Amino acid sequence: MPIDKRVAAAAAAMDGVRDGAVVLISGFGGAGFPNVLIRALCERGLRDLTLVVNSATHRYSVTHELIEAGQVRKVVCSAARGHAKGLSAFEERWKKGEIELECLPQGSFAEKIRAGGAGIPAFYTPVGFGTELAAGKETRRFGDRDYVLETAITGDLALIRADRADRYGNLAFRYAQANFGPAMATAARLSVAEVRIIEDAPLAQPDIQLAGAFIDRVVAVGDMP
Amino acid sequence: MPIDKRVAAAAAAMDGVRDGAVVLISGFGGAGFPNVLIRALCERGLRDLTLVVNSATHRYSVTHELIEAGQVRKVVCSAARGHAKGLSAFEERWKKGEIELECLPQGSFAEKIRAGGAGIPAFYTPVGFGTELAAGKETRRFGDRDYVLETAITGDLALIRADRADRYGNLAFRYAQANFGPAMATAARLSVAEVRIIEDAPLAQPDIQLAGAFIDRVVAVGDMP
Amino acid sequence: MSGINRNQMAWRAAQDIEDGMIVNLGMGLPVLAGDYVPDGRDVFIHAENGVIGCGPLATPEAADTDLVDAGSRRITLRPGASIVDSTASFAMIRGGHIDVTVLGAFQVAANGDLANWDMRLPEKGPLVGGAMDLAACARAVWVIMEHTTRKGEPRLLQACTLPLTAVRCVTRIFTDLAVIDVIDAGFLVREIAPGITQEELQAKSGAPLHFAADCRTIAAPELAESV
Amino acid sequence: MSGINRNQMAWRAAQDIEDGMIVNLGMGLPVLAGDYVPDGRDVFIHAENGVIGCGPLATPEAADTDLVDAGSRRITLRPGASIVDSTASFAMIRGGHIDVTVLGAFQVAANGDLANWDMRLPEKGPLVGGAMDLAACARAVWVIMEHTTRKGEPRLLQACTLPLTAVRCVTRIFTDLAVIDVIDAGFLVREIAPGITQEELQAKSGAPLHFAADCRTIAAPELAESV
Repeated sequence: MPIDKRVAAAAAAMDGVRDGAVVLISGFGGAGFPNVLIRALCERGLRDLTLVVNSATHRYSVTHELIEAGQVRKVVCSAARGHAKGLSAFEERWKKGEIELECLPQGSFAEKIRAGGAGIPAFYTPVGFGTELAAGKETRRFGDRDYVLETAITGDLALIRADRADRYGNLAFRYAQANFGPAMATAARLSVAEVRIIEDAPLAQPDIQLAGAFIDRVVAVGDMP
Repeated sequence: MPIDKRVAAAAAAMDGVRDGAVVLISGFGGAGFPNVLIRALCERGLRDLTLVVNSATHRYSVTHELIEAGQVRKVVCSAARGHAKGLSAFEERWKKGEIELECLPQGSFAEKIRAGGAGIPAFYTPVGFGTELAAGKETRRFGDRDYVLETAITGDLALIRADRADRYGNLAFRYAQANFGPAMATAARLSVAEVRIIEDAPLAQPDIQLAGAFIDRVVAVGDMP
Repeated sequence: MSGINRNQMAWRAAQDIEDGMIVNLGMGLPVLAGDYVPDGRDVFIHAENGVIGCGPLATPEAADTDLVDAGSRRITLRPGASIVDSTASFAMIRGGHIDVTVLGAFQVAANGDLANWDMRLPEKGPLVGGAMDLAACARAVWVIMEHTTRKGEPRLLQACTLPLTAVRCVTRIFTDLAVIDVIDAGFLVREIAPGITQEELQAKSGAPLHFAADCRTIAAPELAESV
Repeated sequence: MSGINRNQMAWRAAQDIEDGMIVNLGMGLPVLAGDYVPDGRDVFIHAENGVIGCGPLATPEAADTDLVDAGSRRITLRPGASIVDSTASFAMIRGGHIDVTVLGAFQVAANGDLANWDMRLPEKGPLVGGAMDLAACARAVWVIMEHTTRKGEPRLLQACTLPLTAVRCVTRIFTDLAVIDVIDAGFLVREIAPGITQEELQAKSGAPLHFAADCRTIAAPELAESV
C-alpha cells in the first residue's frame, strides 16, 4: 500500500495520545510553533502531560492554553519566565507547586533530545558545570576540564511545524523554523508535523531537511495565524 | 577586510600542516573523496601522520598514496581491508607493524568525530558492547542495556570534498557526497574543502549544507577525475 | 539434501518485509532480497552512507559518481528519497529508526549473538563498517546465510566461535534449509525446506532446535540460481 | 562621576571585535554593540536559534515570521548567511566555534566566574536559555554591564553571590567606568573612563583591581544616549 502520512484534520493527528504523555513541542525565537497541533492536543482534554518545550510560555506559542486548562504536570525547558509584567499561567501554577519544572541550559536541552533520537543514553557536556542547574548531576573530568553527565530525553509525542511536506512525511523548513523540530521528531514514538502546505509531488531530495522516516502524521494548516 | 577563504591551488591549502598531524579525510561508498587535496598533502612529504578515514584503502580514494609514501603512522577507520586479491599497501604495512590501526564501528567513528566538533568529550553507545572492538573500553548499564563509553576525535586538518562553495566557505554537496565531511570539518583545527566550483555569488541560504564558519580554505578543482 | 537456492533464500526473506518498513540490507544475499519485495509493499531501503530510499541500480548512462550506496554501487533514488550525512545516518540506525536490517552472517548463537564481520583472515585487515551499529540497534535483525559452512560445519551454534558483531540481536534466520526464529528458549524452526527432515536439520545445526507446532514447508517459487 | 553612556559602552566593546570573527551577542547592550562594529570589519553574527550571519533588523514590510533571531526579533540575513537547527547551533557553540560572545551580566568574580542568568526574582520562573552554553564554551566571553548596581553595589566581586552561569569564563569586561581584563591575578584595568580616578574605580569595585602599566583613558566618541 503506498505510504501516505497525510491526515485531514489536526484532531485525527492526535489519535492514540493518552494521559501522562511526554510531549515534545518545537518553536524558538518566534518561529516554528505548532500552534494548530497544540490546540488539537488541548482539545483532547488529557491530564498529567509533561511538556518538553524550550519556553514554558512564549508570546508566539499557545502552550499556555494546555497549562491554563490544567493538563500539564511537568515542564522541561530552558526558559520558564513569561514576557508580561504579571505571572504567566505557568509561573502561577509553578509557584503554587502545581507544576513541576526542570530547567536546562538550552544546548543541553537540545542535545538531550538529539541523544534520545540517536540512541545515545548519556553524554558529557561542559555546560552547567559549577552551577545550580548541575546540582545533583554526576560530573567527571576529561583532560583539564570538568563535565556534567546528561541523559537522553525521549517522548511519546512530538509536535513540530514545518513549511512544506509530502505524502511520505518529508519536511522542508523556512529560515529559522526548524530549531528543535528535527531533533524532537527523532526522539518521540509518535511524531506529527503541521505544515503550510502538503505538495502533491514528493519533495525534491535536496529540499528535504527532515526525512519522512521520522514523521508519522502530517497535517496541512496553511499560514501561521 | 571582506572574508575570502578561496585558495588558488591545493598546495597552498596545505600551508602550515606539520609532521605528526591528525588528518580527517571524508569519503564513503565511492563519493566525497578529496583526492586532489590528499595528493597535495602527499606532496608535502610529511611524516607520522594519523589518518582518520572510513576506509584505510578504497578503490575510489588515493589514501594509499600517503601510505605507500611511508607518511602514515596510524589509521583510525571502520574498514581496513583492500578490495584487491593481494594485500593493500595498508595491510602490508599493518602486518609488518609499521602502521598502527584503530578499527571502530562506523557509527561510533562518525559520532566520535561529531562529538569532537560539538564539544562533547565522551558519550555512551550500545554499539560494540560485548565485542572485541570494545575490549578495554569502559562500559556502563543504563536501564536494561549495556553501553560502551566512546571519547571524541579531533584533528589538526580535515580534508573534505563538496560540490559548490562560495568565498565564505559555505558548502553544498551532491547526493551522497557529504558523508563524513560535515562532521570532520567541525572537528579539525584547519578544515579545507575541495569543490567542483566556487560560485561568484554567495550560496543561497537553503542550499548551504555546511556553514563556512567551519571551513578555513576552499579550492576549486573541477570534476572528479 | 539440497535445500532452496540462493535466489529462493533471498525471495523467502523478502516475503517478511512488511509494508511501510525502513529496511537496511547488507551486501550480497540481503541486497538481492530487496529485489524480491512483493509488489504493492511500499518500502524504503536505507543505506549506511545516508541514502534513505535507494532505488534500483542506475543504468550506465544514468550512473552518477555521487549517487551511490554503502557498497559503492551507483544507484537511483525512489520517490520520496532523501539523503543525510553519515552522522545523521548512524544516528538514525542507533536510534532504532531502522525497522529491520537483513545481514549476512558466519555464525548465529542460540541466544541471538551474531558473528558476521571478522573471519580472522590472517592476511587481511579488519572490516567492520556499519555491521555492529545495524546489528546492535535495528529494531529487528534478520540473517540470511547458508545453514552450514562449505566444509559442512554448522553456523547455528550454542555459542559463536568467531568474533561477535553484537550480542543477543538476531531475531530471524533464513537459510537454505529453514526459517528459524531466535526466541528465549533458543532456535525455533518455523519453516523447513522441501524434502528436509527435522532430524537432518538438527544434524546440521550446532545447537538444539525447537520446532514450531505449525512448522511447515518453505513455499518458494522456482527461481533459477544466478550465475 | 558619570562615566561613559550606554551607547559608548556598546561602541567600546565593538572596537575589540576583530575582522572575520563569529560573534554571538546577548540581548540589550551586546546587540547594540553589533551596530558599532567598525566599517570594513567582516563579521558573522550568530544567534542561538541557528542563524549564522544575522543582518540588520527587517523593515516592517520585509519582516518574516520565520526569519528571527533568538530574541524573536525579525531580522535579515547578511550575504553568505546560513541557518541550522538548534542541535547544530548549540553543537557549534559548545564545540568552540564562536570566537567571542558578548553578554550582559549581574556580577563577575575576580576568577572569571559569571552570574548573568538568575537574579532570584521571587515572583518569576527561571530563564537560562543559551547563556550557560555561550559562557562555558565561546572562545572568549566578554561582558558589558554597569560597573555597579542601581543601588551602587559593586558588580565586580571577589566571588559572585548570585547563581553562576559558568565558572572561570569571563575574559574581558566593558563597564561605564572601565575596560577590565580578567587574568590569573584577578581584575586588570586596561582603560578607565574620562575623569575617573583609579581610587574612585577601586571604591566602586568589590575586589582588588590591578592597573595595567599602559592603562589609558577610554577614547569613545560623543554618542547621544538612546531614549
